[in-house]
Amino acid sequence: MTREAALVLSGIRHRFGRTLALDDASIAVRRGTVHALLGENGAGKSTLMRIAFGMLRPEHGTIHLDGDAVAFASSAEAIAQGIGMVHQHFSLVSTMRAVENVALGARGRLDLAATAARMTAVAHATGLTIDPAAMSGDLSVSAQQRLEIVKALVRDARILILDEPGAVLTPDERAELDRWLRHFADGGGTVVLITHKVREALAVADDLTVLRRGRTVLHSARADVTEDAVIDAMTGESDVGAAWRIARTESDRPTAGAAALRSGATGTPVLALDHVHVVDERGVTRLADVTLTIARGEVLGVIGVEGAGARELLRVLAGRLLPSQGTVTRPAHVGFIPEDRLHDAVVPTFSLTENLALAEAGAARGTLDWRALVARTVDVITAHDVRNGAPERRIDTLSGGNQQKFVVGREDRIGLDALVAENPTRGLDLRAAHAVLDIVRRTGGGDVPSRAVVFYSTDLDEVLSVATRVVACFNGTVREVRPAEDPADRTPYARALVGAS
Amino acid sequence: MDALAALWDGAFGSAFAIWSATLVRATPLLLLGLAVALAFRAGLLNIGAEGQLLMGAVGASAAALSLGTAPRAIVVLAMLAAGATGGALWSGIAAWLKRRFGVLEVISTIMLNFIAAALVSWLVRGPLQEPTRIYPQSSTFSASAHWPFLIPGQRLHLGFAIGVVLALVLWWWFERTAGGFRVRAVGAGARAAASAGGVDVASTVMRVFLVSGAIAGIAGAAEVGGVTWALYEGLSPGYGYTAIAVALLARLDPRWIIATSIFFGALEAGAAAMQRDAQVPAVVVQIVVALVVLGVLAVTALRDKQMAQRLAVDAE
Amino acid sequence: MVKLLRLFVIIHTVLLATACGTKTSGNDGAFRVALLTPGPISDQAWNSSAYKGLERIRDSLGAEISHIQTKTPAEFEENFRQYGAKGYDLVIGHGFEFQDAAQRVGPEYPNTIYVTTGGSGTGPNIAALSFAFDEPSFFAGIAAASVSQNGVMAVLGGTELPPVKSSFAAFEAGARSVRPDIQILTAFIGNWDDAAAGKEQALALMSRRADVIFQNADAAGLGAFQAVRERGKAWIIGANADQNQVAPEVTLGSVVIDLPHAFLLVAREVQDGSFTPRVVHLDTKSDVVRWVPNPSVQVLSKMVTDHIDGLRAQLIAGTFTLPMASAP
Amino acid sequence: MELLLLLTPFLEASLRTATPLAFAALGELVSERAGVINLGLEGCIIAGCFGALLAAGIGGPAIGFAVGVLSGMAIAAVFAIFVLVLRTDQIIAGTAMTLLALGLTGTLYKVLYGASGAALGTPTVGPWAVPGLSAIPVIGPALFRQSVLTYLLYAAVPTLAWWMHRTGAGLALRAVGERRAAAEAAGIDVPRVRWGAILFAGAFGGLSGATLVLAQVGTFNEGMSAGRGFIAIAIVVLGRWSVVGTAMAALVFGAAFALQYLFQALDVQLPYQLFIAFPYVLTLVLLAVVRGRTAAPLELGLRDGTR
Repeated sequence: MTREAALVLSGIRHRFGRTLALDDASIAVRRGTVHALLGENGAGKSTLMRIAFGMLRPEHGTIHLDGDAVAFASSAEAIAQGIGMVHQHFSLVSTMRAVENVALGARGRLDLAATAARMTAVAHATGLTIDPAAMSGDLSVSAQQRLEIVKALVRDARILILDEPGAVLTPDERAELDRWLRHFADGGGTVVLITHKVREALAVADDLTVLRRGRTVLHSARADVTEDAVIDAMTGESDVGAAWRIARTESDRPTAGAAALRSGATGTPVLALDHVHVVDERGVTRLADVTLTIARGEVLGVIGVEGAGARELLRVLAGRLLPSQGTVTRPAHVGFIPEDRLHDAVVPTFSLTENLALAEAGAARGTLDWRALVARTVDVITAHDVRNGAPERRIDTLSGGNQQKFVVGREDRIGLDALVAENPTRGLDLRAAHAVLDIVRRTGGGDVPSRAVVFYSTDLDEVLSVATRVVACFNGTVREVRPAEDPADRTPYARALVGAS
Repeated sequence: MDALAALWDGAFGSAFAIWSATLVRATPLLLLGLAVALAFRAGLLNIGAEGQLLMGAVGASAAALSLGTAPRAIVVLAMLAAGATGGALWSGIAAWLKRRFGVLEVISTIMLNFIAAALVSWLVRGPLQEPTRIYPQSSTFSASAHWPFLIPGQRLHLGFAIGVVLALVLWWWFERTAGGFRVRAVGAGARAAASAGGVDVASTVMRVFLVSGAIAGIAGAAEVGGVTWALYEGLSPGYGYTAIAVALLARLDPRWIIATSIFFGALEAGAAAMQRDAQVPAVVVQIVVALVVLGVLAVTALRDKQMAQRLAVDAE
Repeated sequence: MVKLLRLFVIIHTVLLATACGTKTSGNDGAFRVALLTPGPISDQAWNSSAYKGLERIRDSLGAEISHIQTKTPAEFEENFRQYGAKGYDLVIGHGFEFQDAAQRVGPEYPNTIYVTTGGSGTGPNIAALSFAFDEPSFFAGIAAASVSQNGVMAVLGGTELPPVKSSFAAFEAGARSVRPDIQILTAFIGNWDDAAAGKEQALALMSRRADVIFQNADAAGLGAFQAVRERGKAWIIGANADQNQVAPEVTLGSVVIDLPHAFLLVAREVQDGSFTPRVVHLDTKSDVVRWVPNPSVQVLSKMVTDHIDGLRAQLIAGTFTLPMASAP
Repeated sequence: MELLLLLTPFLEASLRTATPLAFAALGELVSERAGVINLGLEGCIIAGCFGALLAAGIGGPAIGFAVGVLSGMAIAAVFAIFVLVLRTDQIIAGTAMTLLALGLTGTLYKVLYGASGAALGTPTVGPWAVPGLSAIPVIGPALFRQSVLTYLLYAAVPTLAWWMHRTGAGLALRAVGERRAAAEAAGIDVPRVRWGAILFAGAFGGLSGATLVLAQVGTFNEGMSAGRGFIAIAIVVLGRWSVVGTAMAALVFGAAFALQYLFQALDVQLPYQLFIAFPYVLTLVLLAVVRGRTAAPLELGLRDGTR
């Protein structure tokens, strides 16, 4: 395997304001390979690739494309040189049609028919099918991701950078993506896969590069490393790495604890839905006749593809959505961790204390006792290891992981009897995800209060690692998934996701 | 140089300039600035303070004229109540249009400003015209409807005190109460307020709209009760629009609105002096006001930039 | 907050200290006259002729003058006070709308004479100029009716103010005195400065076959001149100032208030101390109000001009009164 | 029968009144589609009025229009510096620009023309009847006996609509207003697009002012823009941020004003204030009745660099 280097960045330094984001970061990507760029949140992965894509200009360091030194003044130049990037938070204009999003950035006359034809051609060649006329905002998450890739391919991208592509996909979709990336690389294309999920990376990559705190700490062919070595390189602390490894091991035996619990399950019901229907404002039925009980001590895992009804199910259980029909039984306070943190969980411009107060804003009366709120904020910060957290600090100055830890900590306190979590580890690094899952797991025993937990994730591994039983949403219905004889067999879950029994 | 000296003298050069010119002019701006800030804080773009002021003036005038010579305390209180009601009714139309039909308040409030001006123009030639029916204005209010002056021999009236108290109350309310916090949360992140806090966003916004209109209405009541003692057309030279700059310059902080309203009041009072004493045309005054506002904007913008750098996000 | 308040108190104290030291009484014996106008002095009508009056006072009497454009009733009062405090001898508020302010401020500054143009209030140091603007308006009506082909005419105002209203009534009475069946349309622009709206309103009136338009809308009225000039087939009549030169080819004449003359009359009396506060009636007899036919067009028949001249002579002699009540 | 005779003048007046409003509103539309709300539009209009007056007096109407456009752009450029370079609040900066322009033009007018004003001495462009087309009964004179500016508008609306939806630049503009991150990722230079959009709005605002002076009134007076900038902003909302919608909304406003003038000329014995309020009431009713999604660009009004 002596393929030449397609993209090489070396000795890159970059800072945001006073924060040094990258310091001597390097990566060498060979043509025709899938290259995983690994690191925890804040390690500088995205920054490094944004430099490669011309969105940022490095303070120091060089970029070589196919052996030639380049200096992009803008991403337009990078695109022209055959680089395409799919951002973690997609760069789609939701109010525009798919074909318009693909055409975005073109100059001169806009020939949407020709662009649509190109999309069809790409679809034929790659299997990435998107309806050109579809409104981007109406597409499912995986379709949006396909659209992003199509966008790059229509512009003849030879090098494709994907930022955390697996975070929003179901296992099947992720497998499909992996297959496709492999196919693309085999055809001579080059892929850089930014991720913090070691397994995801190892499953598909030929080579990998690990960044830690803005520096390249590991550079290797896939074949030459073990999962443990990568985790240690990423965390830089072998004890944390060890803890994570234990967590992963547990997740391989997902239903062991669940079976035990269910056999003797006598917890009192905390959350209950009785013949619940939800019809949205456009008249579409989102939940149809759902009856469900969740007892104290249970962790109900919820799986389902976009639009299958999981979103509504969680919100009805959390009391954030009133059913059109049927009755809901729930405690006065249900902790809720919504997926879209920056829009639904926190007010970015508010301080940590204000964001703590936010959780009770609807019910609060009279004056607010800020001193007590500050004290509680400090409690959450220390109890949940919110780095750089201070009561008066604006929450948007924290990293995503630390914001999420704060939100989880806040809801942990509120949801003494019930907690509903929606993709709570999305975009988090190993350590932060680990901490979040810990809280979810803490349903009973020991010194923590026993409660009912509802946990939804697009990562099946994650669901199986914490759930005591699993339900699948499909087309507005909710059905319990019976595990296979072999606990490691995922088939029942995969079938439930597509509505097969 | 003479002109600038005149500007300063006219704004702060004498006790009269301060208490009878600057602060009197600052009063409507203070109250309207609070009305605008309250609405903006809730994410509600109420551009209609102008019309709400006019309708408040109508309400207060109607109260003053119909109560005649009742005891002053009663008349003044009735004017306050009627002014607030007039303003709230007017903002209520925009609120209703928003809730019932989804009409953006930015446009409906501008339209309502024009309509209010036409309505006042008709009222002073119709139902509220003085009894000889010659002049397009109401009768002069009886003495009991004249709001008390705050300082003997000066023109500064009760309206300013109400404005200052209201500013402090509003500030306290925003900072210390659950209701105020809810409004801030709705304005800063409506979805999070609803999802994380269970706040009823729509009804919070409606309430804010009504209260904002009521405060603007009080500004109208203060203008007729404290200054003109009769209802005229052309009562406001666009206070409602200036108040937006007043509120934004204060970064929607009620305490700072006291300062920025005085700043604008001083600019206008000083500008009048520039015309009188230095014979600088009225329009130059607008240039000065604009330049001062732009200057303040530029300075704060540069300061913000430095702040942003210092707080550089440690996440990607 | 406390800090903020304290800051204000300190600034205030400092300012007062410096202000008291530098303030001059401002009374060095010069005759000082101030004018308040409700609109810009570039309107070629009401406000601009008042400013010319102020300049006339300066040039003829050597007065020190000051002018300010004011918008709101609150400003009327404030500026009356400021001029009073500065020891001005004569302060003219140009319009009836200044009369309430004069009534309130006058007593506070007994050494200043406050005069409003229009209005009816007087006091020890408060006077009003009353223009018999309806007299020349009546004549304009006669002249207009004599040239109207369609038998439809129009009056176009800025907003409906008492002098405008009574002038329009007199115009109508004059027209009917010679053509009882003539139709007269009335429209208001709603403000005094939107010239484009003035033009459109004039065009709308012309589309209703009005062929003489008597406009009284100051700056907005300029649009009406433009409309008639562009569309032709109609005459326009100017108001307040001599507007015959604005659009000479289509202007029938102007109903003029000779404000420079009027202001000078009053200012002279004030300067030599002979002024007695009263409602000063300025009419055809005192030659302050005039119907001025446009000399560049010769459409009025001798019969018509003779008729108007005859009525004018009778009016001066006191043997003729307008067939309607005079407005203040 | 008589009412029928009034139809042509009414339609004619509707279009004439709509023309300056449409120019200003189309300019504002482009700016808003790029995410910038320009409350300085009123200032651009008055600057256009004054620039047109000054230059037309020297070099004739064509020069007048050119300078009017440039004057509007000059005001817009200052606005752009504040909004895009200093990243200040758009609403305050816009308000200040309007004040500045009203003051500057008024002052210069006083200095250059004195208290006597400019009279009606400015060369103007009158209506020009299109041969043939203007002979069509009723609508012919209404549509084709207008000033050349109205014809320019006929061309500008489809051109702008085509540009916005059929060119890469138009697509880029819309993307910048909807989601600047997406535009950036696609290699679009967002500040450049916004500069272009703001200057375009200034140019069209200036053109609107020049039209008022050179094709309509023939003179200048202080504050003659008379709130048209604010009405234009309302028109953009009423037109739901589409080119054709905005042009239609401008026409609705033009018609409402024309109807107002006509009502008064009909000698109906009602308070005239009722007629003056009519266009604004009509707008409110239309906004309530014409249902549908309000489609404000998602980035509209956000301070540059806040997201």
